[in-house]
Amino acid sequence: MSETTEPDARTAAAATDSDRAVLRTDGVTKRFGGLTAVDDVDVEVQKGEIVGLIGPNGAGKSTLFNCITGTLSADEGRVYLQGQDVTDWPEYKIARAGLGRMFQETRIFGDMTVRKNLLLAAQEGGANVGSLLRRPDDTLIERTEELLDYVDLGGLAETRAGRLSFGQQKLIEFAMELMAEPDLLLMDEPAGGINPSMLENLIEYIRTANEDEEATIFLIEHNMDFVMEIADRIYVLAHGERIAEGTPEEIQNDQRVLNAYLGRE
Amino acid sequence: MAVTQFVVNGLLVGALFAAVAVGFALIWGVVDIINLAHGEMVMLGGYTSYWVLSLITGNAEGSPALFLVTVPAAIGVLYVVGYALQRTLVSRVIGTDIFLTLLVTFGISIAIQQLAIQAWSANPRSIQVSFADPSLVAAGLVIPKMKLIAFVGAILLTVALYVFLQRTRTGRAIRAVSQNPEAAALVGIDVEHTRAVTFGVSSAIAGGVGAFIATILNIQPQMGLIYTLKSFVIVVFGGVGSIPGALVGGLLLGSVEELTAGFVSSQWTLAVSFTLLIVLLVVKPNGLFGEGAEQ
Amino acid sequence: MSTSESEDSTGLLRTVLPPNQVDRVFDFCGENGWKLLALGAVVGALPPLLGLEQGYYMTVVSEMYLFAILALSWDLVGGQTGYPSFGNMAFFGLGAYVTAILVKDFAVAFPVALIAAGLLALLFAALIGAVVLRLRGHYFAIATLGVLLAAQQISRNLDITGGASGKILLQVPSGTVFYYLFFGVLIAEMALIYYLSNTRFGFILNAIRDDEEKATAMGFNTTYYKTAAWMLAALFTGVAGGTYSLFNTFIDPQTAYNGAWNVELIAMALLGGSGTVAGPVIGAFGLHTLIEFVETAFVGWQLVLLGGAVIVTVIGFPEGVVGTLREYASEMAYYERGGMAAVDSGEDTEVTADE
Amino acid sequence: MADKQNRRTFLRVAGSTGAVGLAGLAGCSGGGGNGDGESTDSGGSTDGGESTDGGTTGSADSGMDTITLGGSMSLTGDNADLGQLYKDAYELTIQRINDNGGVEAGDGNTYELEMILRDDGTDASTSKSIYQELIDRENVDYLLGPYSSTVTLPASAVAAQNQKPMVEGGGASPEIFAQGNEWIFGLLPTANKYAKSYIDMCLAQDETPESIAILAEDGTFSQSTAEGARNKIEQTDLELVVDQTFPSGTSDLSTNLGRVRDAGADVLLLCAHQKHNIILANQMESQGVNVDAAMGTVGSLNESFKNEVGANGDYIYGPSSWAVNADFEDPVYGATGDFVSAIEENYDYTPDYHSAAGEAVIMTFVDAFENVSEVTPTAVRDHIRQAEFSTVYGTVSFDDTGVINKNMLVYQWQPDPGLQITYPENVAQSDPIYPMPDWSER
Repeated sequence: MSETTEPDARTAAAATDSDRAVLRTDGVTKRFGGLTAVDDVDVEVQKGEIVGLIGPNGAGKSTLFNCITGTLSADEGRVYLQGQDVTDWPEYKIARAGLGRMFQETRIFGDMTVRKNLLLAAQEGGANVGSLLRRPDDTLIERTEELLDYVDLGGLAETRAGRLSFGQQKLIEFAMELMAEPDLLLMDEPAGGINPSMLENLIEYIRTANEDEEATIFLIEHNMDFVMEIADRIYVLAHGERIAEGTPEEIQNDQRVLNAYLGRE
Repeated sequence: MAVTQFVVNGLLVGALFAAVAVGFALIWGVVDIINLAHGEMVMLGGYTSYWVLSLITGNAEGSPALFLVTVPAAIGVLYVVGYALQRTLVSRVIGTDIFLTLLVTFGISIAIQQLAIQAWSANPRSIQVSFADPSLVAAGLVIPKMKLIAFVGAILLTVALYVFLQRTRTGRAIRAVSQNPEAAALVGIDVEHTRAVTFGVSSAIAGGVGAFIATILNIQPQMGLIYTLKSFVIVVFGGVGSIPGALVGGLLLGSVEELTAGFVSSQWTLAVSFTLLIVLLVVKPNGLFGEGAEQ
Repeated sequence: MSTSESEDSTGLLRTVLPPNQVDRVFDFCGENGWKLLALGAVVGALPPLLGLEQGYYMTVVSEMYLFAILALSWDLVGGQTGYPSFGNMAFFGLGAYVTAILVKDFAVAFPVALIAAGLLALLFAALIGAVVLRLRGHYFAIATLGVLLAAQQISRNLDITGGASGKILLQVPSGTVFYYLFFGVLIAEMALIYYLSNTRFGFILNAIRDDEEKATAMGFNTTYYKTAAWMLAALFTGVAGGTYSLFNTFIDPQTAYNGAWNVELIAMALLGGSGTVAGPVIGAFGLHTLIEFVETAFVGWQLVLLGGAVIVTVIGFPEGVVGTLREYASEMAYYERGGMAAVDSGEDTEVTADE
Repeated sequence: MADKQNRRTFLRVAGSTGAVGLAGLAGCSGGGGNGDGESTDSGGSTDGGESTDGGTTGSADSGMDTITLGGSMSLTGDNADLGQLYKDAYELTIQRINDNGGVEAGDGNTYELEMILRDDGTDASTSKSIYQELIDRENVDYLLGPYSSTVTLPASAVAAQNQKPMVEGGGASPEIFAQGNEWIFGLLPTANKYAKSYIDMCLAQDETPESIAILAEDGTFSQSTAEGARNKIEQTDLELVVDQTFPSGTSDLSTNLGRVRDAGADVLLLCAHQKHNIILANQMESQGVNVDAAMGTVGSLNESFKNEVGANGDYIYGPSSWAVNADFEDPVYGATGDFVSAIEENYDYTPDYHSAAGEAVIMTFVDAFENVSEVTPTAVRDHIRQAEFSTVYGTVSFDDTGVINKNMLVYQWQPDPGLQITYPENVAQSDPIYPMPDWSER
């Protein structure tokens, strides 16, 4: 199924230390009318980890993400970011507290230049009025150049972002998140809709970011090859419930997971 | 005067507002355009009926039956006008920024309005429908017969539109386009044509109402704006794309306005309806009967 | 979509006016924005010194500045932030009435009244903004129109505003004072918006326009920023209204809360190019000139022509003058700088793929 | 920002490019046009203010000097029909004067009159900028007032600022004359007098009315009319049982008329313009409002009103500052009757008081030109203040505030002979039909 299946050594050690988790959810539940989209789910992401979230369509993956980011408010349960209870915070405040998010359909600011997209993403100075009303300083601009070069889009800083191809936009969105340096990055299907060669690159970028910049990543993915290759640990959701957790290898051999995917009860 | 009389007055004119708003809501729902020229369709309908009647009788006066003959004429003419407007102008801005669509329909609105002034002068006009006894008096309530006819006419037009959308092939095509134009195109619906038909049907109903308005109130080239604005308010009351909603919204608006006029002063009707509009927009943005919010 | 004819004409256009030349002009303007603005300030300040006398021409030019202020203010919220307001004239009317009432009934000095007008408009914007800025798209447009109409009706019914008669102000400063006042406010506003458009504050406004949910997800409290932009727009619009009430020597509900002007403003911003600093100003100058001309030359037909002109321009140049040129210029730049998968259709080339 | 060069050239360049595009448009949309454009171009064609003459008195081709009268008028918009009455009266009078050899002014010269009349679409701001433009660009020194009080008020401010006399026959709000403006002269009795004669008339009837209802539009003029009526009512024994203001945009008076019906008012006064008079006439019938008398203040006497409402308009009263059958001497037409037939002949309608006031506007200037030793705005103004002369409109003289000394006549639409003067008795053509018959008895 995957080329590299060896378990990461860090995983086991880190999983036990829940106080130091970057993200921890405790019994998060979300209902829409009579339907329970997310049912009493606990997840935990440690610093420096790449954690995957998989499950069949309608399993509640995106809903869980939305509850974590504050886009939706959970009916029950708590969400902790860096040990802080952020359950009832507004979305923007959670983001400011260090949570980054890449959307499934790729969202960048189409009518702004690529550079402005990146400059906007920089969290340095936060929302304080003084820094917002100053022109971005040179170090920030250098950083944008660096990141654009990193994702091989060096010449496009002044281009309107909406003109770029879908794959390029995905890379820009990724670069924006690197610019923001979030404590935790949620990625919703990063591999969706891009061509194989671009996928190779993306894997490379994500891995480098994880290793060099110590980026902590929690991602939803349908592309099994991709997630098995990149994730340290994986959670599996089905019908809103967490049915499995473990290393890619464990997950691949888990009967419940296979049943869920094959539609067996 | 009694509360019931205010409410009756309100319902009588409210049905006309509702029938105008129904078309406005339909265009909004299906083509996703706020048609600022919708009030002009009412005006053109009124004039069509006025001129047809003048042609028959020589002086825009006639019996109720004779007047009713002119209503289909107004409906027919306005269908063509609406269809053509969509096909030639409005179709070019569909799917662009909303202020582009607003500006185009606004441009159409002033152009039609001013051409009407050039053609027919700014004089207010009205159709005189003769009755032996112009009003019904029952239980202390005064109900003008012509208003009653207009009320029934407006309700019939609204119901006819509802049935058209629910029961006919074209109606179903319109609803399909409203929900998902791409998918509709995939199953072989001519989206452009369907949108133009929507415009035509909406304008036709507005035109029919215009004919009634010419009899109970009056018509003037610049009368359109107020009907467009009322349609806004009604659609917000009722929810975009909901015909029953628009109907109830219209009756509600008429009643609110007349109650304000009755208990406070007609000076404050506009301020009251627009304050209500803003409050409703914030509290219940999908209208009293609107479907769930789409993201 | 594009016929061979239009390809020919774009081909011709390319020879006459190569995109990279246009691009160079934009680069030049971008690099020298402040110098150009300073130059404009000097040039604009000259005419009265060089003998432009009080009277018709000065009035026309002052009105151009006025409309430029209004269009630019509209654009800050409508073009930069993506909230097309049909109620900006509510701030104008409020500013106009506050100034007129203070000057006439309370004998307050004009400059003080003007400051009060601006501040009250700002305050009003904060209150109204808290409500209407929660709405988007058509709903926002309608709600703001509702605010405008309600404000108009209220001023018509109150005694302090002079009811339907409004306020007459015969003791007013000279035309030159208004010329410089309008011009000064315009330059100040252009400078401020130009400055802001290069700060992260400006970027956030653009981000709200492009994708408000994403901006929220990135940690920006968008309500806060769009309210700030809305208040800023109200401040300038209110000051312009206050100045106008004395400039015009009278104010009544219809003039102060003029819905047709509100549409004119939008047309101006749009024709010039919304979301830019120069666009609304260029649009205001151009359209106002056209309106002045049509009013005197085509008696009775002016509004028909205006309606037609709006339709034609919106359909023909939805991006406005500046936007169309910029798009044209960057078309070439994109290929030069390594764009891929682009298809030349001679129009807005959007290089996106569906999933 | 780019060009701050001569605004004038800029205007013209922009204008001409605009014109090319617009001319194309006009070609598409001009199919339904009528000959109207031709007659309105007296203003439009005088493009650019190119003339280098130092004032209004310039050399015309005929060798005769000209004096230009300029103004704005409601030629489109709500009041376009009334505006047309003024325009026709202005044009005909000026043409007659020029045909008769022009104006022999007090300075010894003979002048031809020229007129520039622009359309303000009944918009106060437009009108104001038109006057500014006429003064600056066309060097007009003598201003013809616009129509309606709302428009006249700001226009009169322009006249005062530029010290040019303005004579108007279309703005009757007392506010216009309460500003201490010395440059404005009005030929209509002020609005507060509009209802006075009507109330007097009603009180003079055998069955004296006991109560009155006022419905007033929320415009300057109508509010002044209502205020005048209220003051008048206070001096009588009449009880004011309904006093309602409604917005101009309203097109349904049912609820307000219901009030009048339920209050059992004997006399009804509608302070509004033509549109609301039409609604009044129609809805009084359908709402079953039976009063002894009903009057609409403006636009209730024109033929177009009667055409629209038919028999429902019978018995309705309206005020007029002038009677079509009056007999006043006039230096241009000879007498009132000749003016009436001249208008009928040229324009195919019977003039009303707007037309006559329009004639008097021109004659006020002519009288002044003839009597000043030097044709300047100030001299003309000073003369107008103390002038007294006769026109088809009647004797013209102004009080200290600049308003003509005149009272209103009352007309009534009677089923048989038609429109009749019913008050005051000395000029009445017939007795008022008072009380008017109930709807059920018609």
